[in-house]
Amino acid sequence: MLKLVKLGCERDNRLLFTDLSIELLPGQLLQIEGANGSGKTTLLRVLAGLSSDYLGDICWRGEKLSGVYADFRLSTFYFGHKPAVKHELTPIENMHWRAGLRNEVRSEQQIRKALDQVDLAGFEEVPCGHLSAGQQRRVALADLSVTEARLWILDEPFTAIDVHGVAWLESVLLRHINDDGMVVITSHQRLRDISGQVRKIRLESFSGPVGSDHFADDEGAFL
Amino acid sequence: MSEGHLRGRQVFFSIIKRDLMLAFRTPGQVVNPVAFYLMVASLFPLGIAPDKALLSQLAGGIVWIGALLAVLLSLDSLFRSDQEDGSLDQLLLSPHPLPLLALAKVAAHWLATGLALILTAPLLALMLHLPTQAFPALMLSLLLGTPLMSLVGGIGAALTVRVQRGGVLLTLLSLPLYVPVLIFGTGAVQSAVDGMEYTGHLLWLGALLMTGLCLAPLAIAASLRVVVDG
Amino acid sequence: MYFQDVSSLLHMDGHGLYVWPTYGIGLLIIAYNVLAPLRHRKQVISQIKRQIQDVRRRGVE
Amino acid sequence: MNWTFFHKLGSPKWFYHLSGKWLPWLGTLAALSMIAGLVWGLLFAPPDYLQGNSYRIIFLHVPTAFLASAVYLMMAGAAVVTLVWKVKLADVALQCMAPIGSSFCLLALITGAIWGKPTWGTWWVWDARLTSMLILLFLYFGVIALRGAIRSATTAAKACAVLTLVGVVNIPIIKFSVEWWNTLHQGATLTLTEKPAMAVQMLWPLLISILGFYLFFGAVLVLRMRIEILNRERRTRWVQKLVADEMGV
Repeated sequence: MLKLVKLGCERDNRLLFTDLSIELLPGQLLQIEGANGSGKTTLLRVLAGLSSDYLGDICWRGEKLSGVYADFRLSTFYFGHKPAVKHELTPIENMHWRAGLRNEVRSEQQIRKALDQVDLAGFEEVPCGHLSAGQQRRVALADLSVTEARLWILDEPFTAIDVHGVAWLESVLLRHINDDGMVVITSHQRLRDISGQVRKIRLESFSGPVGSDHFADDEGAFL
Repeated sequence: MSEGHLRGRQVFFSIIKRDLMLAFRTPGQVVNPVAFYLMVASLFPLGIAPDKALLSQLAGGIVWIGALLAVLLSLDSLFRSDQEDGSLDQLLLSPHPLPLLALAKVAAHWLATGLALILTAPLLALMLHLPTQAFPALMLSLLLGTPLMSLVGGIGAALTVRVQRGGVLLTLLSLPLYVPVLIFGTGAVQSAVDGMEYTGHLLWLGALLMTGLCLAPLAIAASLRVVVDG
Repeated sequence: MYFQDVSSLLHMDGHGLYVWPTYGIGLLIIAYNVLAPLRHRKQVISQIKRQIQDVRRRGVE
Repeated sequence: MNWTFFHKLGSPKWFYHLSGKWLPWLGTLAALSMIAGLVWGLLFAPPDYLQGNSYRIIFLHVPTAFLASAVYLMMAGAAVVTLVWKVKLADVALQCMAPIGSSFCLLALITGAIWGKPTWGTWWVWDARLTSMLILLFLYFGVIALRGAIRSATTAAKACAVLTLVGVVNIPIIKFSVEWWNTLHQGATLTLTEKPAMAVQMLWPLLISILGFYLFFGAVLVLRMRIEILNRERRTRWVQKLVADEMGV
C-alpha cells in the first residue's frame, strides 16, 4: 500500500537520511527509531504530505503520491508533535471541527464514547486550556477510535501519557492493525503486545556515507 | 466512505463557526482592534487641530486609514494561533481544497473584526465632524473595503506565519497592496463630502473585491503550503 | 562641448546646483552596487577558508 | 521533470565558470556606454528650451525608472521559474535582483524629486509616476525583508517567489489607481508622464545611457549571483577547491 522508493531528505545542508526504501502492507506497524534530530519528524511530515522537499518517490496503492493525492488525504490520519487542540474550545467542539476537516461527520454520542475511552469522561465540557498537557494529547488521540483513515502517522504518541493511556493506545493500535490498517509511528517505547506485525527501522542506518559533507559537483541545479 | 460525508460548503461554515467561537471566547480578539481604531482616530484631532472645518475634510481619510491599520493589527494572529497549537497542519492535511479553507479563515476574520470596525465607523465619523451626507458612502465603502483588506492581508499573514515577531513584516508586505483599496475607499467618501456622485468609486472597490475573492485564497493557500513545508 | 568653459559648466546657468548633486548621488548608488558585492565576496571567501582549515585540522587530529 | 541537459545548463558550477569568462567584458562595455551616454547628455547636449539645463537629470532619471520596473518584472519571471521548475539559479537570480532593483528605484525617486525642485519649486511632487515608483520601492523592501526573515533557504526561496508574483499582479492595479487618484486631485499639469519633445541630440545620449544602465545591471547582477553561488555551494568540492587554490595552499 505505502511504498517508499529511495527516499532522501536534506534540511539546511544536512543530510538527514538517504535511499530509504521500504514497503508497508496492510496490517503492519512500522516503528521508526532514531536519536533526536535524526530526522524522524521530518520523515513523518514528508510521509503525511506536509513537506514536498524530498528526493525519491512515495507510492500509495502502487501509484505515485502526486497522482492519488486526494485518496491519500482521505485515508491518512496525522498526529504531530503538538496536539491540534484549541485551548478555548471544549474537547467535544475540538473533535467536531477536527472530524469536519477530515471529511467525517460524527454524532455527539460517538464523540462522547470516544472521549470516555480516553479517560476524559468528566471533562467533555471543560475548555481544553484548563486540561493538563496529557489530557490535551488524549483529546487528539481520541480521534483514533473515531477516524476511518487506513494509514495512521503518529509522531511520539506515547509522550506525556500515563500508564493507563499507553495500554489503551496499544490496544487501539492492535485493533487497527488487525482489521488491515497501517501505522507509522515514532516512539522510544517498546511496543510489547503487538510485536507480531511490528517492523522496526533505525533512521541512523540510512544516513548515507559518514562525513559526506561534499556533494556531487554538477548536482544541485534544483532547489 | 461512510454516509458522514461533508461537502465543501459544510466544512467552510464549520471553520467559520469554529473561528467565531474562538473569537468570542477570547473577547480581546474583537475588542482590541475596535479600541485601537477609536484611539488612532482620536489621535488625529489631538495631533492636528480640533476645528470643524479642517477635520471634516480629513475625516474620510482618518476613518479609512484607522480601519486599515486596525485590520492589519488583528491579521497577525490569523494563522499564527493555528500554527502554534498544531492545527495549521490539520488544515493543510484536510482533503478539502486549501483555498476554500483559507477563504473560510479570512471570512471568519472579517466577521470578527471587519464588521466590528464598520459598526464603530459612524461613531468616529461623528467625532471627526464628517458631513452627514457622506455617511452612506463611508459605510458602503468600508463594507466593500474591509473584506478586501482581510483577503490581501491574509497573504502577508500566511507568508509570515512562522516568522518570529512577524507582525511588522506583515505590515511591510501588506501596505503596498492596500494602496488601491485606500485610494478608491477614501475617494468615495471624499466625493460624497463634496456632494458629487460616488458610485463609480464603489464599483471599482467592488471589482477589486471580486478579484481579491478569486485570487487571494489561491495565494494564501500557496503561501501556507510553502511556509509550512520548510 | 555646449558650455564655453568649466565655470559655466558648473554653473549651468543656475541649474548646476541641482544637476551635479543628482549625478553625485547617482555615482554613489552605482558605486554601492559595485562595492557592496565585492565586500560580501571577501566575507564569503574568508568564511570558506576558515571552514577548509577546520576540516584540515580535524582531518590531521 | 529533470531534463538532463537542463541539469547541466542550470547547475551553479557551470554558470559560475561560464560567467567568469565574459563578466569582465560585460563590465567594461557597461562602463563605457554609461560614461558615453552621461557625458554626452551632461556636456554636449543642448539645454531644453523650456526647462534649461535642469532637464539633464533625465539621463539619470529615465534609465533608472525604466530599470526599476523592468527589474521587478524580471524578478517575477525568476519567481515563476523558481516555483514551477525549482531551478536553484532562478532563486539565486531572484535574491540578487532585489537589492539592485531597489537601489535603482531609490535613485529614480531621488532624481525625480530633485528634478521637481527647479521645475515646480517643491522637493517632492505627488506625481502619478513618482508615487507609484515609491510604492514599487516598498514592494522591493517587502521582498528583501521576507528573504531575511525566513531562515530555511528553500522556504525563503519559494515564499519570496510567491510574494514577488503577488506583487507583480498588483503593480498594474496600483499604477492605475495612483494615476486615477492623481488626475482626481491634481489635474494633469504637474505630471512628469509625457517626456518633453526630445530633439535628436538629446534622444541619442538618453538611449545610450539607458543601454549603459541595462548592461550595468546585467554585470552587477552576475557579479552578485556568482558570490551568492559561492555562498550557497560552499560545501561542494569545486567551491572548496576553488577557494583552496585562491588561498595558494
